[in-house]
Amino acid sequence: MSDSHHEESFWRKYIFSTDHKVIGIQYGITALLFLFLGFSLMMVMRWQLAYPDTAVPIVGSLVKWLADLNGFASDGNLPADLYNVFGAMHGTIMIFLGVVPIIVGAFGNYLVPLQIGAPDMAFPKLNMASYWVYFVGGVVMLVSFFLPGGAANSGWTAYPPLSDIATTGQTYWLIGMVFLITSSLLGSMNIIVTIVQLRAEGMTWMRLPFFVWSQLVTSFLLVLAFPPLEAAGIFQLMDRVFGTSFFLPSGLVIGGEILKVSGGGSPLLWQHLFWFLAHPEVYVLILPGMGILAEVIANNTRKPIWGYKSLVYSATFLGFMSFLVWAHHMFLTGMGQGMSVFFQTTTMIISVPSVIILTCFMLSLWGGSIRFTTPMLFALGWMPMFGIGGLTGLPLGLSTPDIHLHDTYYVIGHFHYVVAPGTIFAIFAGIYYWFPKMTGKMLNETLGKVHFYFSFIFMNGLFWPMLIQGLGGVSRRLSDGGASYAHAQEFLHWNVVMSYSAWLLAVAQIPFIYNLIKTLLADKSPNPDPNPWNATTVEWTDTTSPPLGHGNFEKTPVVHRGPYEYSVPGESTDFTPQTQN
Amino acid sequence: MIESLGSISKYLGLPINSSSHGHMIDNMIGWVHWLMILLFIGWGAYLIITVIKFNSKNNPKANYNGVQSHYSQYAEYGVIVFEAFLLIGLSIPLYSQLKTSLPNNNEVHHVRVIAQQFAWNIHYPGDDGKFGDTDINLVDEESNPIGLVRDGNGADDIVTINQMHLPVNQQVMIHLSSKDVIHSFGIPEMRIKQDAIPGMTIPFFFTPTMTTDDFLQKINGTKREGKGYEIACAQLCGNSHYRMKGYVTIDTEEKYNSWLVEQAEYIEEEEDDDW
Amino acid sequence: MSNKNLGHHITNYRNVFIYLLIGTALTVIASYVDFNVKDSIAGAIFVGLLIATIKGYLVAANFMHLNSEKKMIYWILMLTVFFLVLLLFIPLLWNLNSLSY
Amino acid sequence: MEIPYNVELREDTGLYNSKLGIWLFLASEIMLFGGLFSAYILLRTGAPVWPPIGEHGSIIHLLKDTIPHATFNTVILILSSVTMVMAWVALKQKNLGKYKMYLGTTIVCALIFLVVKYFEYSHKIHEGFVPAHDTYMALYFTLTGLHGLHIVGGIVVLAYLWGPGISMWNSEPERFTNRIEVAGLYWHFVDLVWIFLFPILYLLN
Repeated sequence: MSDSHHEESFWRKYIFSTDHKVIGIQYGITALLFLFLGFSLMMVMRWQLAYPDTAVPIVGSLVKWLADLNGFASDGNLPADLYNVFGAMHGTIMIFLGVVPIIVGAFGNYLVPLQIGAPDMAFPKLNMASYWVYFVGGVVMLVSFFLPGGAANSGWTAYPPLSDIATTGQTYWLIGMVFLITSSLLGSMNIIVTIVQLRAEGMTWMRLPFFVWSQLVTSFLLVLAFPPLEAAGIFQLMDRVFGTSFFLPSGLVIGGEILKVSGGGSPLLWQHLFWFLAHPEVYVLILPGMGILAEVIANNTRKPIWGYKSLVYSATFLGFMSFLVWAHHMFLTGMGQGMSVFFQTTTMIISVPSVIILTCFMLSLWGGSIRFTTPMLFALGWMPMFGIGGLTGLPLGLSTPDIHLHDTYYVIGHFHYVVAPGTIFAIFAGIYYWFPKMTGKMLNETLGKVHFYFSFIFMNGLFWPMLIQGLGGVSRRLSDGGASYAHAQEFLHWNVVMSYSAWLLAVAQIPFIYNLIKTLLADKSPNPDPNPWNATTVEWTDTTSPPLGHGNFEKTPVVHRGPYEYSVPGESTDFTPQTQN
Repeated sequence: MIESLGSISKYLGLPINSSSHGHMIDNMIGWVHWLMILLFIGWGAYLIITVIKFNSKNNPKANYNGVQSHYSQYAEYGVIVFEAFLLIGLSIPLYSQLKTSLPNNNEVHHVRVIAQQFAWNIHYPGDDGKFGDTDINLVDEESNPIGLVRDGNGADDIVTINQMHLPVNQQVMIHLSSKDVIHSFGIPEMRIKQDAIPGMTIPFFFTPTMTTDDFLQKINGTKREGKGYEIACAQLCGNSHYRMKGYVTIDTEEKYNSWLVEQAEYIEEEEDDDW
Repeated sequence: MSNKNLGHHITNYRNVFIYLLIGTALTVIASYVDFNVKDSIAGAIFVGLLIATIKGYLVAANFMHLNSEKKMIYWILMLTVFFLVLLLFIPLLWNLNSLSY
Repeated sequence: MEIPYNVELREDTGLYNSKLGIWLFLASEIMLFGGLFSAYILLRTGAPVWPPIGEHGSIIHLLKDTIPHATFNTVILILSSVTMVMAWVALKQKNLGKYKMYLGTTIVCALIFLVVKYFEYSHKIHEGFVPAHDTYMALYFTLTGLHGLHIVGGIVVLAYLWGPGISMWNSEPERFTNRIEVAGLYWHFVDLVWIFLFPILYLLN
């Protein structure tokens, strides 16, 4: 391909590209836009929670327009029906259209071939297909907002029978999910084959950067855990379109009318198949984040990551165990004794490798020479925040405390601490860290630090009160924030705190967006530093100058050492690239 | 000691406990939070120290080898032991106590609860102590929401909507089911919660220990003053999920019995209407 | 691969084809036989699935060359089969309560 | 730049890229059909009678009539698997004519399978046994339907490799042989799924 130097058309080069770097950036931009959309939905919801039934500021007319279109009554406020739509779509967009595409699709695509010294992904055309299938899935999801009755409104978990009898939006949701699942499967198979087959000479398994390991485990989770959800999605489509009863038991009476279906199905079947995916999915979100952390921490402490092998084994074990814990989401579905014992035991076991990973990261700081760059700040902020997320998982993973905490705001607080600071902070760290690789330009550090500190404060302002409300027993998914319930009265003022934090968190993203745009528009220095962070891994060395042009490497890389050889005694510089002989 | 250390739960903002088993769950929550607080303080202190000590200004040259001691391993073992204690020492035995120590059948009040969008139907067996049959073809949202067959065992059954009355200090067995979608039956003050799955009837039991009157006295002066026990729906069940609440009244036995008598009179009146 | 080797393959494929046809015939016949295990068709299910498993093995081992595949493929398939078994155990974990609302 | 190991085997794994890729894909397919089979077991063990009795009674008598069709289809699919693997052998023997004959037979078998399937479906639907009739019919149509979609996908791929795709034989014969092996692995898997669907849906009721 590169031999013939004919100019590729704009379409082939930037739109239907088969270059993993372009596809990675396409994924990144699309996913960032979806993250922004998911965030905006949440801001409108938070307004409704703090000030039920009052018009939303700024976007009130937009909310009213959408509500009218869907057939709900609204005076610029967020009606209960639309609240449920926003709730379901916030979860779906954030997880399936935002975080997974950015952390696997964008970071995985862009970095895995570079870090292992490969010319591209193993199947470039499949890679392009995976992006476009994702794109179509996203469009289907977006279109569903404008249907009568709105988009899916049965939560991102889509529990039947509610989802079986929901409005048309749910059908679009299922079709969209089938596309997203297909895209994930194509992408993750590609990543596995790339890592197994295309490692450069000398890049042995124990010389892989931890980020590559995390992508490998994640991809296996996607390949093996997503299909059962696809099966469940097909069943739900059959229920909705052909009137079957996979998830509908006999004798349902809905709104006073006997539901005219054959019955004989089971609502719990969906929950099993759903959580069989959705628990591993949690690790799909967090493992690549940990991978980014390892790269950033080693680079900014100027020393090897502590316990590389424990990290690798823990991540692998975590991936394996994540298939064995799914029913801890279902403790209160009338589960028998033995099952509850089994699933809370596996849940406690899976907490151990997570603790080991966190410990390795923290111990890596000891003896380092820490540079407080923006990526490192996000990494440092990640540690206590992910710590809170992990710790609050303990009472939920044990069935006895779960009786009180099940489906309360404690659950919301817990998994937002894991995926919001846990994953998003890692994504931010990654963006600041690899931006010079992608564009040849450094993002502004001062703006980056402003972005970090305010994000850190308001994330806590947003999620900490959820734990307080949860301990008070406030249920999740209440469109008035609990105002109807007696026991929630003492916790209602926290809604105001959280809502202000959410809106201020949005303000805190302005320096980031400004920074991105300003840097992109700025002139590039004619001779950008190919390795501005003085890093060791292959993507920074021997590459065609940043931003990467045609082909990845000037000379085929040969790897001679492990990934984190910083401050090696006796070396002249404090970093020894993997490709250095 | 298990009790006293667990009493940290007082400071966690849990609702006032009004059931006989609630303190056990509270203790458990307390114990877990001890572990969480200890670990978090440990991590936080370590993080602050390292960030200051190994700042590149204070420590310009990094140490290739880093930590050599085994303290972190001991800490990890400590966490594992603590978690094992939480699991084997507390959670598993407590859960089996809560779920399987079935009370003697004669002393238990059986109540059926049938959830629907968006109400709680409470079904009492009446004088004969036996629940009548139900038939979905008899369901009428106005007059017979659960489709009760009004003869045989069902003749004296009492059905209320969103009004659950229970006697204090007596074991109650609730048989929970749902007419349409998944709901979740929770009374936060009683530390009970159970998903209602259509097609299944799930039994669970508890013992209320505080009457509504006493409870209302206790919450005088707080923000929820005047608001007693409620059934809260915890599982998204549709657009009115947020206000799908039922009222729970815990009475002394006499008051409860007289309420039952009063309800039984309503049934007779209804039957008169039919004639 | 030498031609002689290929000849082996061809004989092998022909044999497997015949075994598969026999297996199919047996399955169909078995479905008409009354195994009479406590009034249920448990016996027929057992025999039917056993024959299906043998046939599946023949296809996988010979046509899909799993009898001489590389270690990496075996590892992936072992992992997959483990999780598959887990998935198939879901229904056994549950006692479906009889339906009465 | 060329992607390495498209044709030649990587030394430490002993594989070429698409071999690993197709097995990963099949792994995900195993989990997909695993989810379907899991639902089958759950719904079957949960049902008081199997197949359940619905509006039009039980399907059981109609099913007895279908057994010959389904048996015929089983044989056809097994035959197509054999011709598929023979097509690969023919390429190994560098005999393109034989390859076209064998692969053509595979495609024809697949088409026959679909035609029989069509008559089977329309017969059942005609008698009122639609997917919504009972959980057995729901499973029957979902499982065989999804399997049928796999057959359709297979036909598209095989037809491409029989027709326009064959040009690769002239430029990169080894890579083309690998393609046939990979396509064959997929096709055998579709056959393998049917081997299990046949008894559980048609025979053991």
